[in-house]
Amino acid sequence: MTDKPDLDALRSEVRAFLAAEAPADWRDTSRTQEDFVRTQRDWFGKLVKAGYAIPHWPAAFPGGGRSLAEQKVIYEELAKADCPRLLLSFVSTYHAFATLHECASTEQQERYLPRILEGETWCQGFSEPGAGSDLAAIKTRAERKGDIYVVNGQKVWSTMAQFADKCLLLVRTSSDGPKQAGITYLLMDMQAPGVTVRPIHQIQGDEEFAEIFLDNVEIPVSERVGEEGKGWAVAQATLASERGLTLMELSYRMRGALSRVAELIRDHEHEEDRGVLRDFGHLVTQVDAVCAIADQFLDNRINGIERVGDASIVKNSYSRALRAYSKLGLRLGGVDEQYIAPITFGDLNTGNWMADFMNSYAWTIAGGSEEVQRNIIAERMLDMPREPKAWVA
Amino acid sequence: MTDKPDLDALRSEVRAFLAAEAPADWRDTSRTQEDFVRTQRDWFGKLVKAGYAIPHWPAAFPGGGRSLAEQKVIYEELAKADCPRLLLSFVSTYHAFATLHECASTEQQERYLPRILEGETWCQGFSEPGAGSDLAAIKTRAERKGDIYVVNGQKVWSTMAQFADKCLLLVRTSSDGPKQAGITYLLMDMQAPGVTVRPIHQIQGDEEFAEIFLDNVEIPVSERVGEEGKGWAVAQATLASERGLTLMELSYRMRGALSRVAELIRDHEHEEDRGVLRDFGHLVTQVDAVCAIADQFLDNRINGIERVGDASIVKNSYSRALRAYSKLGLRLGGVDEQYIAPITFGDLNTGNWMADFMNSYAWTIAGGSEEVQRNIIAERMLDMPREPKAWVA
Amino acid sequence: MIELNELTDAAQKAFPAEALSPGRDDSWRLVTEMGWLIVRLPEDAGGLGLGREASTAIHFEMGRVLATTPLIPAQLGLQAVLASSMAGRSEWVERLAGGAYAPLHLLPAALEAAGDGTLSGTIGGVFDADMAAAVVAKLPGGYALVPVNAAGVTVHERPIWDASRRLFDVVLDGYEADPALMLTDAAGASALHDTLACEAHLGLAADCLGAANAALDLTVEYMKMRRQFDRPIAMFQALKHRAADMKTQVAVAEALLWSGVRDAQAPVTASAAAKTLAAEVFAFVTEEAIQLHGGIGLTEEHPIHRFMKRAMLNLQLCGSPDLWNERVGREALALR
Amino acid sequence: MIELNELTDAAQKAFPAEALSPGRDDSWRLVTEMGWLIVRLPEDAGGLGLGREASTAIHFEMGRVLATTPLIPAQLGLQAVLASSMAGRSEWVERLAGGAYAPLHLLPAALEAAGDGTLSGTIGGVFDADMAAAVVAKLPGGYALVPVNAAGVTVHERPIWDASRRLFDVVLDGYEADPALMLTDAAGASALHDTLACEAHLGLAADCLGAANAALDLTVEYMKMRRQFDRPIAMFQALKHRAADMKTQVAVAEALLWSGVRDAQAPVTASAAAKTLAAEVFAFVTEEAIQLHGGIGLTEEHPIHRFMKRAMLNLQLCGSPDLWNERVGREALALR
Repeated sequence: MTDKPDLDALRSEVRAFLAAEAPADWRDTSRTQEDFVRTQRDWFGKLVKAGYAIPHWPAAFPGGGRSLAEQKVIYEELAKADCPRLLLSFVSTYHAFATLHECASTEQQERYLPRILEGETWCQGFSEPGAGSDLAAIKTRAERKGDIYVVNGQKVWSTMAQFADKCLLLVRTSSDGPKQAGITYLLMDMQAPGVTVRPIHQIQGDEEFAEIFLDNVEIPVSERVGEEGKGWAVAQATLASERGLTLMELSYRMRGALSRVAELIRDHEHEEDRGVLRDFGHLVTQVDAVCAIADQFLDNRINGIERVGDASIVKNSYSRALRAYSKLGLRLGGVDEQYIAPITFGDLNTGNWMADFMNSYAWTIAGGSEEVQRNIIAERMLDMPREPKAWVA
Repeated sequence: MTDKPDLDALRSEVRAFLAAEAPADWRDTSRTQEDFVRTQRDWFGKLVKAGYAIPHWPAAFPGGGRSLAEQKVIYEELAKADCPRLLLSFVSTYHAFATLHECASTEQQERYLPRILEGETWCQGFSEPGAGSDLAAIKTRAERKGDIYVVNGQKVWSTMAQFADKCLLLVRTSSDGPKQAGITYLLMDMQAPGVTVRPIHQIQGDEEFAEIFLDNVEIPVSERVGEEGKGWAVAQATLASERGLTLMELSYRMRGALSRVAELIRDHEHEEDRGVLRDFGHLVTQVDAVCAIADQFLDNRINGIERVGDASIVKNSYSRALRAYSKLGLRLGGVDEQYIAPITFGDLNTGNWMADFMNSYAWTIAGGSEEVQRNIIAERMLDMPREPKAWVA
Repeated sequence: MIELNELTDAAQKAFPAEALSPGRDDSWRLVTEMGWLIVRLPEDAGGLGLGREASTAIHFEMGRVLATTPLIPAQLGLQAVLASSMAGRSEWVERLAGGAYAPLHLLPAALEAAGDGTLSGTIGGVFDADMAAAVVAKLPGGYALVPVNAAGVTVHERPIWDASRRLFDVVLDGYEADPALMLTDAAGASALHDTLACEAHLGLAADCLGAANAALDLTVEYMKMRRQFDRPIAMFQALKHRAADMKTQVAVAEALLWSGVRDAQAPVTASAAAKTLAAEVFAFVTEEAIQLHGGIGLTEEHPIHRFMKRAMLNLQLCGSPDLWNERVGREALALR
Repeated sequence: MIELNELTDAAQKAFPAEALSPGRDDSWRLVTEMGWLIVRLPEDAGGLGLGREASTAIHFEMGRVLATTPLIPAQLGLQAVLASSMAGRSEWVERLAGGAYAPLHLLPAALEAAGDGTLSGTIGGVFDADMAAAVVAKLPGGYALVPVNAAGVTVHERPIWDASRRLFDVVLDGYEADPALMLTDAAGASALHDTLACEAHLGLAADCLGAANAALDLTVEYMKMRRQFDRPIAMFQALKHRAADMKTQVAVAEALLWSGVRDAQAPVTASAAAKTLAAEVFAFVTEEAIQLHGGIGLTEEHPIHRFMKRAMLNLQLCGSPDLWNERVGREALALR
């Protein structure tokens, strides 16, 4: 499939830049948190400078104003070159940007957007221990006292909150009426007194997420986005900020990483094992199909087409393929994979298949679990009825 | 595993009988319905005469009074010898027997039990088009007029009703109160005016089941089992009549039929295809495990142990293995299996894998679907809460 | 894109979803009239000159109604004749474009040549050979048109479970191949095979996915209508989730199909992979559909089983999943 | 049967379900005191003289608490010594019965003999070699006790994901095998291997299923407690049905295990099949368990991941499912 000429030119440009600038050894230099953070900051800085970090921002920003088709080209090339994923700046450039751009005051935009390009990082304070799939059930309370909100509560699963400067925070300002109606959206300084961050020890040894404890944290009312009690709508803008680029990027990365499975097959001399060849062939097809649907999702968006549920299909098929990919590696690798190997922070293709397998759960659980996506597909694409109201014992 | 000596003796006896009397060519002589019925009647007659047809009946009947352990031995040997299954007389000797024995009047018992041994066959009129998994939702109405009930309605999925002399019939005599409370249990003559039987054309070409249409059928009140409105409890006795023997028999038959898969592997020269060998080995283990749990279920019953849900586990694991067995055959057989081959009435191991595959659905759908069994296991073994009440739009 | 929508609309009008497996002979006249036999034939050869997307869209709609017309083998037979340098080529092209039927048979036939050069053996599994003028089959000397009314040729139907289609054995007994009807020589046979195999895979994949969509629609509709335990079964989450998975798999297989259709450079393994996934998904969807229909799905009177039977045959056509998954794996291993 | 219940009760008291993976050294003392090292040792050799059912019941309970004691290799090491005709047999039996540890290592070691007969190479994947007096390993001349403090023997831990157990490489560098410590000759090694491999498979299968039961219990408990959308997640039918399937698979694998335990004549493939199924079911249950726990299941603080990591290691021990499924299939093919 050939792109239009201007896209071809962009693709060549990006390739040339990556050939010259992409860090080849980033896996080895991201084994500790400190190294990871440094590698991430360096790489983000380079991309900002080259004009590829924020293609989706308005043209007023250097490197912004790119069409979705252009964004797709950039992400495809980043994936194919197996560069570091932009993990540390992702919430800043997508979630914080979209929220500020679409819902915040001009004053707020002018204060925060430029700082993101200078490397200020954001995290998202949405999920809580009792509010995962059911996000609207958040309990973190904010009480207004004059010009400030006093916030108490706890957030979990906040990506890289331990390194963040600012937080997109959902709080409850009222318990009356429907759950959604009492939610307010605040921008919180992570250095504020009363904020404690505790990294979550993940089962594969990573610490990609953190808990945030809020103990009488004071947030100026001027840091509110939208009106009090209207935070749920703002949160939708945050959540909708990234539609398909990440999954396309990750699908292409998985396709690239199939060479690791091929390596295992050769290392274990399975080249003539017809069962293994069939299973590998099946996986290759599955991954190709996920790349195709992630691609199609973006092409449709470029053409202004997006149906409710499309994103859920892309997510579930990606996570299913990622599970299959890591399970085949785990199986072919045999007992060797049971030994702990050094992993790379936040990497989905570490080369240690146990780690990759465990990582794959992040995709079936986080960001709307597989089960929640199935509900969306059934109810909103197939028009099936919702669950009955809860039965009260 | 060695049985007790008396069981060993019984086993030898049964084996000697089967070696002498079991029809070897029954598959070829059961290709049409007429032939099937004749083969079934002959074989049942032989077993009655030999004393192996009704081991579970009381000792007052010839061949009755056998312990469950003895019944198990008989069924194991019938399965291993690959004899015809007793399809035509099954409802009579199990369902009708248990209902009559446990719930009917002495007069009813004396009238009907001896006739079963002479070959009178029964069918079961329980399911209806709108009442499958939800049996208590039956709508067939019986109105009492003096000494008779006048019955109108429709039954489906009645096994071999087209050959039956009598019917175990569930009807609704009241629509007040809980659904279960308005159900009454009747014994119906299949020759009665107003009874029309229409065999169901099954997708694999079989006609094992029929619909029964009831148009002002008159049934004497003396043919009622139990009190009016108490039929639900009687129906439980009917449904509980056969606890595990059939599934054990069928599991052993499936184990025997694994030789058909081995044949396919040889015919298609897959003897050195490691993938196929693995899939075959996996199936062999799965079938062995189903035999083991069916065995264990009966051994537990012999020892007086049965937990709620045990039967559901046996059923779901059998049906899952049967599906896997027929799918592997279908896959290995290739395009040859897509041609229609003559099948044997009611046989699960026809040698035509498409037919076997389609037959396997009878076990995931009929007699309490896979999904209903899952509910039982979750709610009654794992003590999980029931579904919420229906949401009314 | 507008062309595709028009084709799809026309197909849905000509073959409405309500009428599954409409009569073969009427359908054949209809597809001939609508120009579907010549959809890929270049305009200068009297065809519509449309591309793969167009034929794929048509095969998709034909799958949706479980069509009885052998449109894929017919189109491929025509393409094989067109690609040849046979003397009577234009006459044959005209005949076939006008509604004569010469199905391409891709599988190698079990034929033996006698000392006098005559051929005996069976070309097994030819679609609708009873209505064929000739079969395009691979003889020892290359692809050739084998007229079914020639001396030494007989045709025998072999009933299949999939009642929407008909398969025949074309039996040769001392058949003398006509040199004028040779389409390729032995060397050219494999190039032709590869080109047309790609087309066959994509056509079949479209057939699978059109039918899978229809089977899913029927199932979802049934689940909303069928009530048990005082609610539509579509309200039971365990069943809803299964429907969602069916939808997901169909969508993913469709995406792979269309990316294959648009990539003219893709190797035969790529189109075979698209067909394999499509056929596996079609089979999965119909297996689930039977289960979700419950008892009614096991009866001949309800149409859902017809989808399942077509799915099981499609799995085997043009090479089984076992065969192609292995080849795809082998090729991927060689490349990575 | 009463004996089994008593053993199970005692085990559950000594190793309560709440305390997962209790300290290894304390546990070792406890299992020694309770006589579990000698459960299979005949009474005339000073043991409890119990059969396979007893050891299986114990391994089942050890699986349930993700025990850290290397009880299976210890019991098998003792059995290997007992089966030998080595001169110092009774002393070694006494030592091992009293709490010394000599794990059996079933896999062939990668060893090379030098010209002078000394051995070099690695015996990889030995459980808890740091607390061993010796390792029972297959040397070129047969099974032998290899004292870990002998000259030319060193021991290196290699960290594994499964934190409930510890694996070591026992490295030989010019090790001179002591003829007095040979348990078999080269010919006798394979008979011993087959006997003890059966035991190892059944022990591991029990470990898998004890742990699978515990993982299922934890999950069901969590599902009843965890609320989302105003109800316990156990009320969502899609999730309930998954729990029911977990329960079903565990029950079926248990039935196969116990039938294997009671069949003393069964070939090694039968016990390997029981282990393969048990390990696959254990893996399946823990994978589902993680998903059903949602986010909390991905954190180290919740114990469910420990079950998953043990499951993944168990899959590989004594031969992977790929290896054994193939052998089981090959043997079944030869017999049918």
